[in-house]
Amino acid sequence: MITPTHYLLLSMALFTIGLAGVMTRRNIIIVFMSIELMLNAVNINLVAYSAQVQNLVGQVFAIFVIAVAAAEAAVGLGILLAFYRNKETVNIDEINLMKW
Amino acid sequence: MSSPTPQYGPMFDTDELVINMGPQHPSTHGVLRVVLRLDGEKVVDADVVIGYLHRGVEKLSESRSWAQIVLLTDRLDYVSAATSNVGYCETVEKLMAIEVPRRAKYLRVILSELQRIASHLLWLGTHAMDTGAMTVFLYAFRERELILDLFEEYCGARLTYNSMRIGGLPQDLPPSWDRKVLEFCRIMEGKLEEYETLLTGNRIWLERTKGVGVIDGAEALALGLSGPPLRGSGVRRDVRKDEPYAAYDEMEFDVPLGVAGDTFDRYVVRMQEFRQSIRIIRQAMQGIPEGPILGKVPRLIKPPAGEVYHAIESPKGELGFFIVSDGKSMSPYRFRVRPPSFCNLQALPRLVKGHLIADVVALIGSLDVVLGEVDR
Amino acid sequence: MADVNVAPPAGPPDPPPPADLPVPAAIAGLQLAMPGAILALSFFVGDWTVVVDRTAILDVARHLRTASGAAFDICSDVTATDWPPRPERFDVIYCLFSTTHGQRLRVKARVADGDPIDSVTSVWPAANWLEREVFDMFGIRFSGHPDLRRILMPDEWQGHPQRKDYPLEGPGELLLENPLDWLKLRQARDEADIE
Amino acid sequence: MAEAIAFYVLAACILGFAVLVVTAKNPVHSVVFLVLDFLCVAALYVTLGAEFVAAIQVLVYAGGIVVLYLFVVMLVNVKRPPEAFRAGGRHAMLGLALAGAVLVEAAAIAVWSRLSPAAPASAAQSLPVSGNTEQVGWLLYTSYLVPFEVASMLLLVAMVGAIVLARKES
Amino acid sequence: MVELVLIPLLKIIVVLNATLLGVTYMVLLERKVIAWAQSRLGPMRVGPYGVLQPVADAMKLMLKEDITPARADKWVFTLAPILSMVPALVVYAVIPFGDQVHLFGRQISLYITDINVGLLYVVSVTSVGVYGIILAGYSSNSKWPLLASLRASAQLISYEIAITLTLVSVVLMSGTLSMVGIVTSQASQGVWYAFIQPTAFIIFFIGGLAETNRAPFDLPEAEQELTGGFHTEYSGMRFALFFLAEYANIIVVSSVATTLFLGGWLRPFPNVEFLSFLGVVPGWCWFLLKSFVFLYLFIWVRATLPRYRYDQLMRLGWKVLIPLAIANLILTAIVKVALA
Repeated sequence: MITPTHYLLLSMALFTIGLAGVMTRRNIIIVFMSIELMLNAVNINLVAYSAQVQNLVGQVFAIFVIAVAAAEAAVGLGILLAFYRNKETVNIDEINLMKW
Repeated sequence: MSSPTPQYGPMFDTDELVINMGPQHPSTHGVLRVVLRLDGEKVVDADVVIGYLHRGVEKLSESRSWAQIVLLTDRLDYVSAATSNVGYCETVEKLMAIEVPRRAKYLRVILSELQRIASHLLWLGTHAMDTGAMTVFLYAFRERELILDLFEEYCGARLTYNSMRIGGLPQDLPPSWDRKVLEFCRIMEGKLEEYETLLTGNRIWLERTKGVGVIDGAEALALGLSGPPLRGSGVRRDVRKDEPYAAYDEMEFDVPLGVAGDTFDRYVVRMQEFRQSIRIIRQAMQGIPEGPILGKVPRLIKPPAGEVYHAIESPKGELGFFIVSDGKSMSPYRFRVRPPSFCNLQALPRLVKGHLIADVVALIGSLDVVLGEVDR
Repeated sequence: MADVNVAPPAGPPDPPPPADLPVPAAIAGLQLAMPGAILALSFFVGDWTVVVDRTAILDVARHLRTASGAAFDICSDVTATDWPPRPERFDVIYCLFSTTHGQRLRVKARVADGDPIDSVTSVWPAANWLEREVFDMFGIRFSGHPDLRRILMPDEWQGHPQRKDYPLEGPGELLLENPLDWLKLRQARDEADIE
Repeated sequence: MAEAIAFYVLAACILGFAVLVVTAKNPVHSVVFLVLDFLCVAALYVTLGAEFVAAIQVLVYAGGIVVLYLFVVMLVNVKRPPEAFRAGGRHAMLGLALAGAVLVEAAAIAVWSRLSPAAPASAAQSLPVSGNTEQVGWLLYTSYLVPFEVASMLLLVAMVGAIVLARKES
Repeated sequence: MVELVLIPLLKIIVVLNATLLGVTYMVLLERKVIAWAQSRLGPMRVGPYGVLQPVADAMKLMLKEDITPARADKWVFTLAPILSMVPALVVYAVIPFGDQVHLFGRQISLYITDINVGLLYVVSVTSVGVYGIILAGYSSNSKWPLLASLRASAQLISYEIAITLTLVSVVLMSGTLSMVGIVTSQASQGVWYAFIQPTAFIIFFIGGLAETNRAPFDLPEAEQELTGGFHTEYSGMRFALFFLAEYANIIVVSSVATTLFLGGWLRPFPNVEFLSFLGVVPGWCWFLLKSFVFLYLFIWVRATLPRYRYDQLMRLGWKVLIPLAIANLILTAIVKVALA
């Protein structure tokens, strides 16, 4: 029998992997992707509990999360492109100035 | 000497991409290579690299006898060998002051105009194919086949005819050939309607050709364009009218002109030239005189020392021959071809600038270059 | 070929025009405008040729392009001929056509090997590739040409194929002076290829 | 039984692909794994009966957002060799330690919640429509209309912002 | 067990095989129809009238050397055709080829499954197909395919918007996302949606041409411009996968258009009594016939029209089709509310 705890553990593991990616990778695009993984971990939780408690609000929230993720990806990648044009790097360690 | 290879930037710099169109590319009509600098899909700069088909015809002709050179001219513009033959033979005749019989002149007009239709059909087919209309390609080749059959019946060859001789023609018309030619003219007129139905009014075709590669008359003249590309820009220049050769002074025909100087106008000019060619063929067929087909030509062709330049209107433009004879040897001292495709191609970098890749293809098509002639 | 036995000609005949033939207005205008530049005048089978001084070619070109009596707006061809025995071994030939007057004219300039000649691309942009071809084939340098590099031959090519001393078969190991040796060598090479 | 098999297989895939996303040397490979990961997550949603979210996950996430990532990776990737996974660095150790700590903490919470299960949440909301899509739609356009409109505004702003940022200054 | 596993499995096998066979014969059909349009004969050598040509083609593609270009990203290079092929096949899961039939004493429905987000499923699955194209262009390590794949992805994403908007107006009419539900609602409303949503129908068809990279929108594969498109560097079986995926997508678009706009398996005028003799022909035949009309249209258009240019294609998509689709959607909604 699969309980919500299973889903919780899965989501947790996914979240941790994403977090590890954010912390260890220096390529900002991969960092962004790791953040997407973490958002997905949250979504799994929301949907799993929504199914458990028979309340669809969790799914509605998951949709909002996806919308926010889309916005985040668009703006984040836009910033990245603008940055790359000026500095020719995607290394997060070199992105250390508030302006250039 | 500056290096021809442009500086290759990083593959995906945020601004420019250098890309080689050709020499192996389906739309470069042979082995043309265009080095394009792209900003996205837009052409920032273009460099045309030619010479892949250079066979040294000019050099080779300096060690061939005068009569042998006719078949070298076949291989210049190999889709319109007959006009090249006419150009060369007339140049030598001018040099030697040989009088060509009127019947031969008329026959030359007929063959030249048939050849013009064949060449324009090839242009139409490949040009349409380059813009994605592949049915027109096959239709055009279907009609070209009829012309090739006519030529085959006349001289036995379908592509490299060797169909002229210094002083006239190798043979008279085969029996009932004239009827077949007139029949072809009748068929061709109907087929022209068919092509125009598929292209001229087609919205996509208009969008692809109108306003693409615009060049005004003055600039076209300065860049050395000739033939339909020049007339498409509205310049009234046709060697057949300006410096009549063969029997063109006895023919009545119009010189179709464009207005805007864009790809569409060049297309329209050539489409009109089909009709004018048919008109000329009909007139020539009607007025063809009886008589010999070969003038008084010495056994040994050995022109006097001197230089001569003679131009004719090939389907591609002004095809000129500049020949120097030293009067002593059996072959020309210097044999120079003024290839219309070469000079027209020169305008390509100017035309493509600021357009998209797809237009590059359309523009190569609209200039109608044959690499055999460009590279010689 | 017969060429080998006959002494190479020292230059084109350039027959002068018959005295009773009126000189076309374009040439007369040129004679009037810059009398020093014209070295000779020639008429042959209906073609007029002006031989001009190498150094004056750009001025002549500009005059011919702009003067109202000339207005040669089409530069049909730029080519050259090679006359090795002559000190100024090359003729650079410009074939011009005027759409307003409907007449042709050839302009010729004599150039010695190694001497540059002014490019006429500023007058007729059409001369760009044509001059490149002349450079490629004869090695005549055009000063002021925007982009003078080989056009038909590969960029790393040695020699200039249209020169008379360039062998027809290409840059073999031996020149044409020893055709027999050259033939033997070629045969050996072919046999090596077959093996 | 079938549910358990599906869960374990999908969970394994999700975690496996996630690890690959994070560890792949080439960012393009990362993107590919990310797509596969999201597809598995979508499949997981289907097993949970959330078909609409699953479809949105595939359509928006896999079909939209990740394409954007792929574009950007291709735009900026080629010039420099892909950066390697630097596990040995001080940074990385710190990061892994932090991730481990979060994992332990979350696991503790999970175990605790397992031991003392929360009271069953409010009973199923009664909605006037049936079917997952209809119900989600109903909620979105009634109770959550304002957040929905705010989200759409956010997307619009993000779109304009992205265009302004990515446009070449000429 | 039979109901749960065996029958769906059998259905999947039948549908997949029929699809792949259909795809190969679609290629032959295309070659034949275009040949006739161009006063040629088309393939005539393999079998009578060339009917075995697809078999020969398949043999050839399978036996050909499968080249991976030097310095290509091998892993992605192999994955790309698969990513292109799989979505094209997976879509068939929800396409209703017909209603129920009696077979071996069982009531069997002529679709693999009917999920209540069927249309959304189609849209989302096909949106994944773009990866195959982008990754193929990227991994070939060649400039022309890269250019083509960028073109292709921009094109697919742009036209997806217009298509999806037309689908929404159909959903407004039917009130359901289920493919079977859409067909039955056309039956109950007694009209094909092509007649009450003509704008959506036309936009869908044009968008479908663009989505499947067909003429006049075949820019990603314009060999005259891009030497072959994103699959330039592919050969052998991997090329065949791209090829199959393209034609499978054409069949998908035709099937979806049939389902959405031409009443799926319904006979013409489903509620006109005196035409009930048309019911003799089974529903799946009607479905195939209608899809065939679409396939023929696809080929016909290709034989007739020149190709759009990239900027014109984008302009058509963004400035004509999308506004039109939005206007149609709003109009549909207003009319629907007004009538309700």
